[in-house]
Amino acid sequence: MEFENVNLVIGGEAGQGLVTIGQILAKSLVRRGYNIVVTQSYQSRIRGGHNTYNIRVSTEDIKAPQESVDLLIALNAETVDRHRSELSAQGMIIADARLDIADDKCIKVPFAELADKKFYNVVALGIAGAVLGFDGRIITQTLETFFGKKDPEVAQKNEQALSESYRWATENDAFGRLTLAPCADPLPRLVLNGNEAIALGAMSAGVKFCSFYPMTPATSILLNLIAAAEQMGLVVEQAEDEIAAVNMALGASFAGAPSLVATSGGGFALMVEGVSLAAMTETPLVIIVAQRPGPATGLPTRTEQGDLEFVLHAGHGEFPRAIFTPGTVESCFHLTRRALELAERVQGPIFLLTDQYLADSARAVLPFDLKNLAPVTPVGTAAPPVLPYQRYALTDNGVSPRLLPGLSEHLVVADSDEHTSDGHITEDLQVRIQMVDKRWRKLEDLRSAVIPPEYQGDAQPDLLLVTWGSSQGPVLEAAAALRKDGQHVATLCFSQVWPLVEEQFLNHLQEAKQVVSVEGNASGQLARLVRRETGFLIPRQVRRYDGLPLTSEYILRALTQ
Amino acid sequence: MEFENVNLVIGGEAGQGLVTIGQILAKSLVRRGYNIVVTQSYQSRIRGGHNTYNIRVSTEDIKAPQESVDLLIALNAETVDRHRSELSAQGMIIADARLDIADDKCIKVPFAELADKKFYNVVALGIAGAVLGFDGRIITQTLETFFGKKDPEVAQKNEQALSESYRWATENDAFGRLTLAPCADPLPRLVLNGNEAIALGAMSAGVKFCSFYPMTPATSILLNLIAAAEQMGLVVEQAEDEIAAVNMALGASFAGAPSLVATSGGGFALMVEGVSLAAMTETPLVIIVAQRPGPATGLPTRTEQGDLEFVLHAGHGEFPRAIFTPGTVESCFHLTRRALELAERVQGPIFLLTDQYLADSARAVLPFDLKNLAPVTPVGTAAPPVLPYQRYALTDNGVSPRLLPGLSEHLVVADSDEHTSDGHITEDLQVRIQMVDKRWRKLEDLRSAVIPPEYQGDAQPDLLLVTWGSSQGPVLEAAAALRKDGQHVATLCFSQVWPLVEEQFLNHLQEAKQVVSVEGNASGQLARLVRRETGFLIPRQVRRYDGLPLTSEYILRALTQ
Amino acid sequence: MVSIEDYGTYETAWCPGCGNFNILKAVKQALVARRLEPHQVLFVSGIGQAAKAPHYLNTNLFNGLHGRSLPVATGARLANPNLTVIVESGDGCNYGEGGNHFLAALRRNIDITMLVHNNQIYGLTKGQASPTSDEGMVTKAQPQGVPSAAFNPIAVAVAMHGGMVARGFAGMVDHLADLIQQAIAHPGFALVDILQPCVSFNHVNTFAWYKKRCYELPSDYDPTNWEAAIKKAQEWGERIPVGVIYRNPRPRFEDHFPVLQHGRLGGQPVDREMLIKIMHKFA
Amino acid sequence: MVSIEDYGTYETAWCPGCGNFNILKAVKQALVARRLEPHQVLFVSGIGQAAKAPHYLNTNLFNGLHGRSLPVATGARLANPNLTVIVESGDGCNYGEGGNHFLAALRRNIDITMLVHNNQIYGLTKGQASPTSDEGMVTKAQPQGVPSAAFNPIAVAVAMHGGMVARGFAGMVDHLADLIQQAIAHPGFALVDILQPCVSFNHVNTFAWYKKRCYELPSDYDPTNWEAAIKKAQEWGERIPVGVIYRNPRPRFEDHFPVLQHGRLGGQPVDREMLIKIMHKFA
Ligand SMILES: Cc1ncc(C[n+]2csc(CCOP(=O)(O)OP(=O)(O)O)c2C)c(N)n1
Ligand SMILES: Cc1ncc(C[n+]2csc(CCOP(=O)(O)OP(=O)(O)O)c2C)c(N)n1
Ligand code: SF4
Ligand code: SF4
Ligand SMILES: [Mg+2]
Ligand SMILES: [Mg+2]
Repeated sequence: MEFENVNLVIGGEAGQGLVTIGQILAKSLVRRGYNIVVTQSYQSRIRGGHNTYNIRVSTEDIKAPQESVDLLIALNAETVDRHRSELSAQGMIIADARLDIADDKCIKVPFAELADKKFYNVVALGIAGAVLGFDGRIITQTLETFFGKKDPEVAQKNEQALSESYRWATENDAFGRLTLAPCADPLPRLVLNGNEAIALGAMSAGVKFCSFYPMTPATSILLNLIAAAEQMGLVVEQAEDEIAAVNMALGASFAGAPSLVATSGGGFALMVEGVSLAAMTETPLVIIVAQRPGPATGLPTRTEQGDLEFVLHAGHGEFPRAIFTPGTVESCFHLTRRALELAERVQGPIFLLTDQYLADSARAVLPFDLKNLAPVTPVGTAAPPVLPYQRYALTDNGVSPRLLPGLSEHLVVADSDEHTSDGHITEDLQVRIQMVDKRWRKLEDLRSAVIPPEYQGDAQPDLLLVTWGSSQGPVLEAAAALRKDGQHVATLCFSQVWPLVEEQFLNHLQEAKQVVSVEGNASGQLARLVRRETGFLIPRQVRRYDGLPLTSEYILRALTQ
Repeated sequence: MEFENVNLVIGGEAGQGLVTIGQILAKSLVRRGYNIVVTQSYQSRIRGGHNTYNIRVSTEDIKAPQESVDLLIALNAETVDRHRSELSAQGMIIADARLDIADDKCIKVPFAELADKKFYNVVALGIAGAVLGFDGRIITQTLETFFGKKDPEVAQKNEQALSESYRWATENDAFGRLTLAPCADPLPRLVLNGNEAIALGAMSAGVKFCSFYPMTPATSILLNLIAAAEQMGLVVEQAEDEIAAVNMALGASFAGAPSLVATSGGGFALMVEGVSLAAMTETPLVIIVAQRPGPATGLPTRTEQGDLEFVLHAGHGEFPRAIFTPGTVESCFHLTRRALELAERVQGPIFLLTDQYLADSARAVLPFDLKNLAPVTPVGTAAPPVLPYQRYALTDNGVSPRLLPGLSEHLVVADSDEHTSDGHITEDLQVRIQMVDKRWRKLEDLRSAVIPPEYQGDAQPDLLLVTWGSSQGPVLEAAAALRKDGQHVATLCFSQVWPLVEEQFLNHLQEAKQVVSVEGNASGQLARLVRRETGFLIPRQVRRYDGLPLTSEYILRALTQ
Repeated sequence: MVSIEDYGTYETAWCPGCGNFNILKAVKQALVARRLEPHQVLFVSGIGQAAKAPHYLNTNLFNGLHGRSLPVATGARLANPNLTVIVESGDGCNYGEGGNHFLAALRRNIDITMLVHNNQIYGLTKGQASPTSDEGMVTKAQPQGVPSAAFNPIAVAVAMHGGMVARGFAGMVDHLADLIQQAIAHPGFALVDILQPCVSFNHVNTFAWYKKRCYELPSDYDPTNWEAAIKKAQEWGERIPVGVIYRNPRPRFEDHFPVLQHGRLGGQPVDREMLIKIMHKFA
Repeated sequence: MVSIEDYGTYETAWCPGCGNFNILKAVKQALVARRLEPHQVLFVSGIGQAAKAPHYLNTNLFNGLHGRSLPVATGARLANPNLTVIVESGDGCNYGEGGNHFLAALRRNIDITMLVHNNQIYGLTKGQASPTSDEGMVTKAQPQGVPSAAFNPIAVAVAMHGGMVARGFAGMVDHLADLIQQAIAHPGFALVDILQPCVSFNHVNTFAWYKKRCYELPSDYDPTNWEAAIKKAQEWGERIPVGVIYRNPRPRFEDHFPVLQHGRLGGQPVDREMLIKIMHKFA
């Protein structure tokens, strides 16, 4: 029998190398044409504990993780204890024979006979590949590209461990026990997670400066930028704290470098004064907040969608902003580009809200058409329309001609106090009104550029599921499952949650028989925001706040409760 | 002719002593039984510029500033230029003869003949007192209590300048030109502004620790606490920054001292991570935000109501809170007490939102019944119900028995990570759900304790004015004026804006023919919040955001536009 | 009599071989040597691998935000001067995010013991440079090498005439326990910067690296001599001195607050008569 | 040729007699002496009376948040290394709220000139103690006297081997102008801590007080001698040295970033071919 869809989980302690083999397996699968959804679960520690690397593989277009496990690759006994109950009907366990797992679903592999302890993870990889009936040569190739540069001796041992495992699997009737159905001829694709896509998107848009203070799950965005910094001509600086990070980025942006900062909720809390400064000085800045469960330190390595309202209102005083909430890896790329463009266009703070689940979720993605995706247009050298130059000249759309300091004889003055058109501090209260109005006029431009929420399904459905950001995938899959069941279901997915333009979606809410919101938080933040902006009360909500991503199973269970 | 109501404005440069004479005049008037509303307008500088000290005096119960000026006491020519157009029909100017004001409403006083330059402000005070037909002896007495302790020579010169001015006024037919109608026999009252009332309220509730970083307009709260610190057994510490301030206060509260911090928007921005920490560690903390116009540095010495939504959503992650918004000086006192009580009761962050206008607005206030106002009940010594002690024991109302570290052998463990009942860090995701639910259960307690908005007027009015915080006074006066005009008007004033309990007010909104919100900000934040919580759209809004407080005149003008 | 066992034994989340284990051991020894009962002590920590340490001690603990342990400790100590307050956290926490509080604590000379697990790296976030990482050190976040000079906490603390300034090494447990004991006994602010190998992310400053370099200050070294101390504070590289580098018998911050002589703030009644007097000043 | 007039004359919001006026004068002199045109210079300031200074200069200015001028300046300098970047702000701004950035800037040795108007008080907020207020000084917010030791920025900067460390006095304009000029010329981070009388709120450290105490370093003083410098940095009270106290020819922070040799970041095109290569590493 061949399987179109297999959900495999590699489990063990931090430090056992499970992410490495997970990545190799993921890449090998994508090279053969499969689609994947990776979810990573790890603890706030470096060694020990219980971590998993979960790959859902399919010949079809999948969008979300799955709960039931078809293949459990257990690097320790705890993994079996924790996940045994999740096994599907065809579910199977791969474990070291010496762990003595009393389960007839377990393929007991004599790890010690097949390789040195250091290479147990590769053995597990090999057995898994074999069980899936997967061509071992592809794994070998991927393994090479992973370890190639390093020690050739290690490379050789890796290869040996792999072929030994395949041999053992074949001899012991494990090969092909969960054979994957073949794929159509594969297009070349990338294996990319949300944070990698953000980094690529930022570079394609011409980001030139980035300052950061490390914080999970945002750090990998920065590490990806740093890795490319020399080649792409970026400066990425680790700041002394998040306050420094946001102010440095503002300084760099003021001086003409498209800039971004990336952090998580707690670090963003320290940037809030800087957000307000970006608005007042009208300095472009992209702020990426990778959410994790709070309050305070919370669950630092888990996922949540708990900071929407916080980000929407962060900063003292009043000013416009925009918030993008990508739902897919591709959208991480495109919305980061859009955020950088929009920041330069409206000259102020623009947000991208992601979360740990999406940050770490690798997918198969078609390469982006980088040749045809232009970076943001550089500013700052055109002649000023009025002399002497007025940095904050009053304009119809609220956006003033922007010059850069030092590029011409025109002087650029920016001020955090209320200021006159030339940027100097003022106590003239009539000017105050003009400047407040000017800044608010940008909201119109932001509204005109809003990405409408995506509606899928017939008009007037029995059930409309409303969601945002990374919960999009699970919601779409839940809807598909319900439709298969004969139900009349539609979905409305927001990849921009601010500004909200009611004409883009209110009719859908009104026409559905029942509306249910689905969010990865405890208080239903999008639902509340929708009511504030449209008056429409979403009467029923599905919420998750245990630190794990939503799944279609979770949603379906909640709907039938 | 005698006047029931006189609006007088003292204007001049910072450093000319106008606040001093304003305070002496205000106190003298209150001692004679008048009611006052003081508004102070000053610039972000120490000397120079243009400042005013405005006292509206009345025999009646007044609640707000007034725009038209009856008596302009000009310490310089600029004051006349700026305020001449505000003069009422009976309006009059007092100015130095040498300023050469070409205005027949001007009483030209030969300042140089009456006193040394150093005492010009006292001359102005004397003339003003005389013009009001006010008993000079009361001013002399107040002057003495102000300057008494200092140099007796100065005191004598002050007195002399005062009597010279009275003499001059009498001789030159200025005495009694704007005679105040007499008052009923005065009750002993305090002259207190919002920040002084907050400090008194905090001390009466037993505040023991306060950490701060100076920031206008919050600083005077702290200065009032500091002045009483030794006598009242408080520790008030100037921190190195606002982050330190909020964390110090949390440390002190954790160790058993009822604690508060006070700051303005920009400083509060730096405390946001600490707010989230207070919620997660369930540590009582009162946070006072004295609003001023933003974004960023904005107009640092002016007023605004622009931080409601910011404060409501400040902090990463999700958790309950309460926000008090006093509308009067008395309410500053009582709500500060309530905030401290509630913080101890629900163990978390509780906010008090005031603003520059209210902070600096002195009023005549009856002394508080301090004998009968008990401080908050101290915690921490009762035996724990379960052993070993569980700081975060799960309870029905979400509030766990609180002990203090070091007071018994029971150990107290608080954690910013998600934690088990005993306070230790956990990665158990079932515990996570329990703890989130536990924290949210406190919202019920907060809701049950909400102070309902005050409704005044008949049911089913033609017009309902809705407001919050310090704009209450102007709104009540505007309503009174409209009623005098024969209109059917009611008011709804929120002195607590979160949580909102719709049963307390929705019917009023629904029953009014027209509802208009009145707020001191540009975007209508309370109106938006009301819609979010009730679905009710307030169709029309009066907003002010030029840095000045609302007035009934402003509201009436806006309503007829 | 309090014993090591009173401070409990816990499973940790640290990597096998980490220097933190020895520090934990030394801390317990010092607490017992000072005859402190668990409930008399309050540990305050931030976020990081080091900051988890007090979770492995049976005592009072406030485990707050990254970088903010000193202010929390300061508040707690002012609220209750009967508590022995110990800050325990990492180099990133205390010298990076919390740098401003470090300066303020030195200026205050408040009676707090500050233990810094200085592994010259951000451990919990997987190996970025910390303020104490040596210039040029290569990490994933600094592939071209750390471009800033390393922060020398000892030199800054001595330059600012801190109360007690010491360096310990996780590889010298008894010596370290003794330093911590002295720090707790010191009336005023006491810093113990503890060299701590991180076996997972710092492959330069290893156990062996430190071991080769660390030497105890000679017995005739006089820590009250500021000039000698500031010179000693510069020593780093081939030879690294451990011990009490500087001592300064300044008055404690607490001594400036007469109210603290009456014990903890929360235990003192509110003097309503006095408040009535204060209120009537506004009349 | 640039002249003093090119930097304009503005009405100020300062008190008559304030030390700030002389500092403004010295700054202009230094800019002209360095032949810098207004558009070649970027001033970055925070919030406070001192922070208003650049508003009274005809030049580029980013007047940001209280305490945050150094990070803004750092970002601007990295984005455009052709700019002469000067931070100008108060003692509260730079050593209080911004203390952590001060430490980081010293470690980075980025080519920024930092002018601190050190009036030993918070002026704009009406006279609370600043980090440099002398211990025991009485203010409205510290009626029992400042309980913390004063922050000595010179000592900390020398202890951290900062690029150039100097002290000036607003009462010695030409000397100050010369210091500022040297600071601008110094390739690396240069601190000029400027003693500035505040006539409104600091009635202890007055013009006369400073004048009596300030003396110029002798011509044979060698600022490259660290040991001499750290001693000199301790001098305060009866005698206060002004001049360049320490100099350290460390490499500049900017030199660690090869990309900065190609000029400002925003002027460099995005290499799409390279990015395609980078993307394909994920294939
Ligand atoms: C405000 C904030 N910023 C960033 C982080 C992420 N973070 C957690 S631990 C850590 C670094 C820890 O380094 P260190 O203090 O040296 O401790 P170690 O893990 O090395 O013991 C960081 C940056 C955080 N928790 N909070
Ligand atoms: C985050 C923040 N906290 C506090 C303030 C209020 N504030 C403005 S200026 C200032 C102190 C200024 O002192 P200093 O830097 O020494 O400048 P000076 O006025 O003495 O020149 C403070 C505390 C602020 N603007 N922002
Ligand atoms: S990462 Fe380093 S510091 Fe953290 S536990 Fe492991 S070895 Fe210790
Ligand atoms: S308050 Fe002090 S520092 Fe500010 S302008 Fe006046 S004298 Fe100068
Ligand atoms: Mg560390
Ligand atoms: Mg100052």
